[in-house]
Amino acid sequence: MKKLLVDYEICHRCPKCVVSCSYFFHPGNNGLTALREEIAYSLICRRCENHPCVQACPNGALKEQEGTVRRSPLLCVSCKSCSLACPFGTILPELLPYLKDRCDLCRESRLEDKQRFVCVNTCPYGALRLVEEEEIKEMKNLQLVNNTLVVKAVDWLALYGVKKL
Amino acid sequence: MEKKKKVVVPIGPYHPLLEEPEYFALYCDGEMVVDVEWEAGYNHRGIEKLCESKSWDQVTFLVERICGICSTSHPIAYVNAVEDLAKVEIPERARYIRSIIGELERIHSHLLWVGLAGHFLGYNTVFMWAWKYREPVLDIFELVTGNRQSYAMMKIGGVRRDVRDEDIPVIRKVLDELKPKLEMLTQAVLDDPVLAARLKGVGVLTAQDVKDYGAVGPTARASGVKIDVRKDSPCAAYDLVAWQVITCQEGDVFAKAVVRLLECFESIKIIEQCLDNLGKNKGPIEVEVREIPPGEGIGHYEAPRGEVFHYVRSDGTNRPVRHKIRAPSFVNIPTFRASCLGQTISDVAIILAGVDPCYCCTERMLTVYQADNRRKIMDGREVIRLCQEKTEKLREKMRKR
Amino acid sequence: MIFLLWLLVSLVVFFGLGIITGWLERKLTARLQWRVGPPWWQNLADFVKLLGKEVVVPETATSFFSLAPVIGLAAVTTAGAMILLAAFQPGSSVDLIVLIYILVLPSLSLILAGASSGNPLASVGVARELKLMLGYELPFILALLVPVVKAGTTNLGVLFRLQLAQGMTVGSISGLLAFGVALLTIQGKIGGVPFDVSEAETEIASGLLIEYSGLLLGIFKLTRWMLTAVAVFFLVFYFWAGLSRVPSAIGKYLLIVILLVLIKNTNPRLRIDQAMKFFWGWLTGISVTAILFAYLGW
Amino acid sequence: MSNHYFQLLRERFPESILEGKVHSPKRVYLTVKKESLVEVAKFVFRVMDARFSTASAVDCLDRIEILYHFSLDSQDVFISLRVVIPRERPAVPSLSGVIKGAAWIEREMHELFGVNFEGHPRLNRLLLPEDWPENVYPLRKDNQDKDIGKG
Amino acid sequence: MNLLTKALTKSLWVFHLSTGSCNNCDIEILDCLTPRYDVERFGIVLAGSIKHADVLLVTGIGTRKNAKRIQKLYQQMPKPGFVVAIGACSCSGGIFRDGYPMAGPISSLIPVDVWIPGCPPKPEAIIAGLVSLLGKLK
Ligand code: SF4
Ligand code: SF4
Ligand code: SF4
Ligand code: SF4
Ligand code: SF4
Ligand code: SF4
Ligand code: SF4
Ligand code: SF4
Repeated sequence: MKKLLVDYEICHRCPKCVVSCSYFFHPGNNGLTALREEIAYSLICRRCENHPCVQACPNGALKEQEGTVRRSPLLCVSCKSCSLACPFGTILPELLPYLKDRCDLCRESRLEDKQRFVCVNTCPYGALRLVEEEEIKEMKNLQLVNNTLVVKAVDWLALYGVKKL
Repeated sequence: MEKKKKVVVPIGPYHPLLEEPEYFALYCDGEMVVDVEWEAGYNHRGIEKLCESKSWDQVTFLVERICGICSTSHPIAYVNAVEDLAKVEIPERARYIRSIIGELERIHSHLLWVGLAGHFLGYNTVFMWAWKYREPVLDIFELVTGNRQSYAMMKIGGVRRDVRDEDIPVIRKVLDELKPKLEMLTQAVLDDPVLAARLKGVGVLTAQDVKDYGAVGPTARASGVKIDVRKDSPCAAYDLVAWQVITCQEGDVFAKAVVRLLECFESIKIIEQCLDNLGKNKGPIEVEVREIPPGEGIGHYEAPRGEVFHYVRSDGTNRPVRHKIRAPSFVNIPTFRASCLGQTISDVAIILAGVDPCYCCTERMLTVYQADNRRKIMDGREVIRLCQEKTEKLREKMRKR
Repeated sequence: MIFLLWLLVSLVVFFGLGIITGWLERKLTARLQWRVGPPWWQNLADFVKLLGKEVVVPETATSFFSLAPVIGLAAVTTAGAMILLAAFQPGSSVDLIVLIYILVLPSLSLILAGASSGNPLASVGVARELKLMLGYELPFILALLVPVVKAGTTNLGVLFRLQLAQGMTVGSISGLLAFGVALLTIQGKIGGVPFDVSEAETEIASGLLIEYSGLLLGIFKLTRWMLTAVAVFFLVFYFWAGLSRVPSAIGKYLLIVILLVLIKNTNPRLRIDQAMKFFWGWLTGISVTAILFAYLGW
Repeated sequence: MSNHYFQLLRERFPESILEGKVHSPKRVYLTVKKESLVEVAKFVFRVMDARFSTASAVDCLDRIEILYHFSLDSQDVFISLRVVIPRERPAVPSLSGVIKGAAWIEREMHELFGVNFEGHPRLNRLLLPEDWPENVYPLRKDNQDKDIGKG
Repeated sequence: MNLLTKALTKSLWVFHLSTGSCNNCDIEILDCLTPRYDVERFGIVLAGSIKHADVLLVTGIGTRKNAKRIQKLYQQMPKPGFVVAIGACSCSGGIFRDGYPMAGPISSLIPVDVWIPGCPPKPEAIIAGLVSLLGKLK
């Protein structure tokens, strides 16, 4: 089965996500925002001991669940206080929309194949790709977020020119 | 009899009888109504569509504005639907508060109706008196919720504001003062011979009509159909207090008036019991709802005019995928076809009013009666068809004017 | 010439009286409804305002559209002049029958107005007003006949003055009955609730006058107020020996206005068929009885 | 409670009911074959004596679902019959022959979703403003612009 | 100020027009007539026909279906006549602003003289608005 690969090396520098999404219940939906949020909480978050983000939220919308932070879309008012509070820049302001976006990874076989994964085709920077299981094994810096989502993490060492030991 | 001329009396779209825009065309033979036609859409605001672009929480405020009279019934039905979807149980204190707000609304709405019905009958004194008695109820609302209309009290998982202890005696006092006045009003309506002449036997709706059209609320109960969502499917605190469903058998406008007036007393009873319990029960007023899971839910509630029905579907984000609203007037208004025909013009006004139709909610949806098809339904006789074509033309002309 | 003078007097007197009576009606209604009500010059302000407004004549209107209000006003003024003449010029020969005829005119002018405006709602109003007229005219005339039977004359002046000698007409049983009937039919004439079917705001949107605006509407409104004043004035003199003393006449005038307002505010509007039944059944019956009584000298 | 009705209907119409879901003791959803809708609805309305509350359509992009909500007031149960129809030229048999009150809501769905109700006595569109274009159905998911239908 | 204007300020007849509102504003307008507020004190009464009116009270968003009628009614009102937009809906579209049936706000259809915001405006606010209309007349 194919998986969706998000290349965070490209994404994390992107000023504004502009992909289209085939998720249909909420037109104008950009499923990738939801994915990036999920990626942020599961991969980038440092899991601080006293969770400054949780403490900063005026509405108790953030909560630690199973080790990661989760945002309740029903309580969040998109004030972005958590974003300010996070010392590691995990929660980017643009990941906190008031009306939550949704990505179901095109799982529901609701569409013709050519219409699926429009996000992959519409990312102008080529950050998204569909990959086979075999391919994944060969690549470096990969993180599995869930069964269908893989992330190519940022190679910070290479980025800042630090040689690996 | 063949070439009887028919006059079309348009009521609306802007007609003082209807505080809202609506178009009724009565086909009349002399003073006799032979057909009713109505056209809606003047008030259509596309609320169901708007709901899809608002968060679950915002939708409570939007549905509140479907209509200002049932302005808390829609939110109650809506939160019921969402709670059904998410399987949320609300705390007991919240249940009492919901019932209090719902019943206060019923009182103010029924009083409003009595007043307007009086106004339609040219009984302006009744109008003024009923509305005067209604004011203190609005005062309670202002005291408890901060607004006279559109109370913003309902919230998924409970209520938004608590009823303060110091407000309880005030509410009781107002209700105590209201009771004798209501009694007086009821007596005045029951005893007035002119009113009886005007209302009894007028616009009768049978129990079968009720079933066929799916009519609800006082419109159904006045015809002896004992349905009341508050009893049948108790939400809020309706199963925690003692009260009765009021029914009448006659199905005429008079019966509808009686049902409404007597219901006010039941409402007062409910509120008083709820207030008693509020004193004893100091729990929380809401549970935290963090997420709405995917799924679908149905909620309904007995608004002053009958059952409001909300259906919601969620995909797990924070806004509904589909929100269907069915307001009581939407099923009650079609009963005009059964109750208006053969009545005189001057009765139609009060028959229409008898249902307490409000177009705001109905109008969110689109409904029209078109003359073309109506003709066949009427009797199919060729002559009449021609006649009506003529009236239709006349109507067109008037529309253009 | 003399009559022209009286016409002028009548216009002035009943203009003032009409404005005040109109206000009185509104004020009393408001008080009954626990409201404060408008200030005393309210109706004057309404009238003056209407003078300054644009007159919109609908395309469908016929030429009678602008004529109708004038006819109504003229009729009321004439009726007023006749009553004044009969009351204050001894020896004048004003005939009751003529007055009755003239008092029909304001209603007719309303019908004319409705019919000429070409509005379907107005046409329903026309039908209703016509029926209503048929209804109230009969008992009205019968009731007025009671004093005639007693006095054996139709000369208004004589009828007014006779009461000074014989005591007021309402003092007798027949007179009282006739007065009651006249009061109710007058209510129909001035179109007050419960007989306001032809104007019925909530049923057919002000019916007859729906198309009127500005000055023309103002004249109609004025006619309506003046008609009330004239009618009440007439009742005072005709049944209640209004000529006897001025203060008591004013008191009687007020009393009748209060009675009319009370009737208006404690009854819902009748359906046209109910109104007809009421006029032709009850009221006609009562007035016939009153005439019989009058023959018997009661 | 709803389980009971679920079983009952399943046994009565083994062929017609494609799928069923008991959401809670008070709510049951049954997917019904389009062809048997009238038959099942008639049974629920006439024999089970349920009140027809309303119907709602949902646009799911690949299909349109129509739910008919029946309320058994004395039992406090909602039985919702679901019919799934294609999004292109959607059509279902009309219930207005069985339930007078259904006529209105079907017209509404016709106007807002473009569903054709076969056998409906007067399914004429009218209501959206006079200048509303044909074949634009505001409650379909692809119409999101607030200016839809403004030409 | 001449006599006619003065009379106008003392005798405003209003015609109430609901163009896609939620009823609340309309009820509050009616409330103004009832004993507690009693605007007849100021000579303000509800007119049964637009031809009799001096002021057009508009509530609601002004739906597309209504738009033409609103304009027609405005033209039918004998001049001088004024328009008062009541409620958030008629002032700006309020909560329904993004709906597809929206044609308004009212000021985009007919000239508005006074805006009374609120959802719904309390009767006091409506009266205050009418008073400010009077002020404008002077
Ligand atoms: S997916 Fe493409 S457009 Fe979106 S944030 Fe990543 S790089 Fe930017
Ligand atoms: S943006 Fe949302 S989650 Fe973050 S602090 Fe504000 S309310 Fe809390
Ligand atoms: S913008 Fe409004 S809600 Fe936000 S902080 Fe200011 S006052 Fe409060
Ligand atoms: S503050 Fe930032 S890094 Fe720390 S737990 Fe919250 S999101 Fe994670
Ligand atoms: S995978 Fe599908 S649903 Fe998710 S963002 Fe891409 S197109 Fe949207
Ligand atoms: S029936 Fe509808 S319009 Fe009427 S009061 Fe209730 S919600 Fe409002
Ligand atoms: S402004 Fe508010 S109260 Fe007034 S009609 Fe609009 S939504 Fe209703
Ligand atoms: S009163 Fe509050 S809820 Fe209402 S419009 Fe103003 S800020 Fe919004």
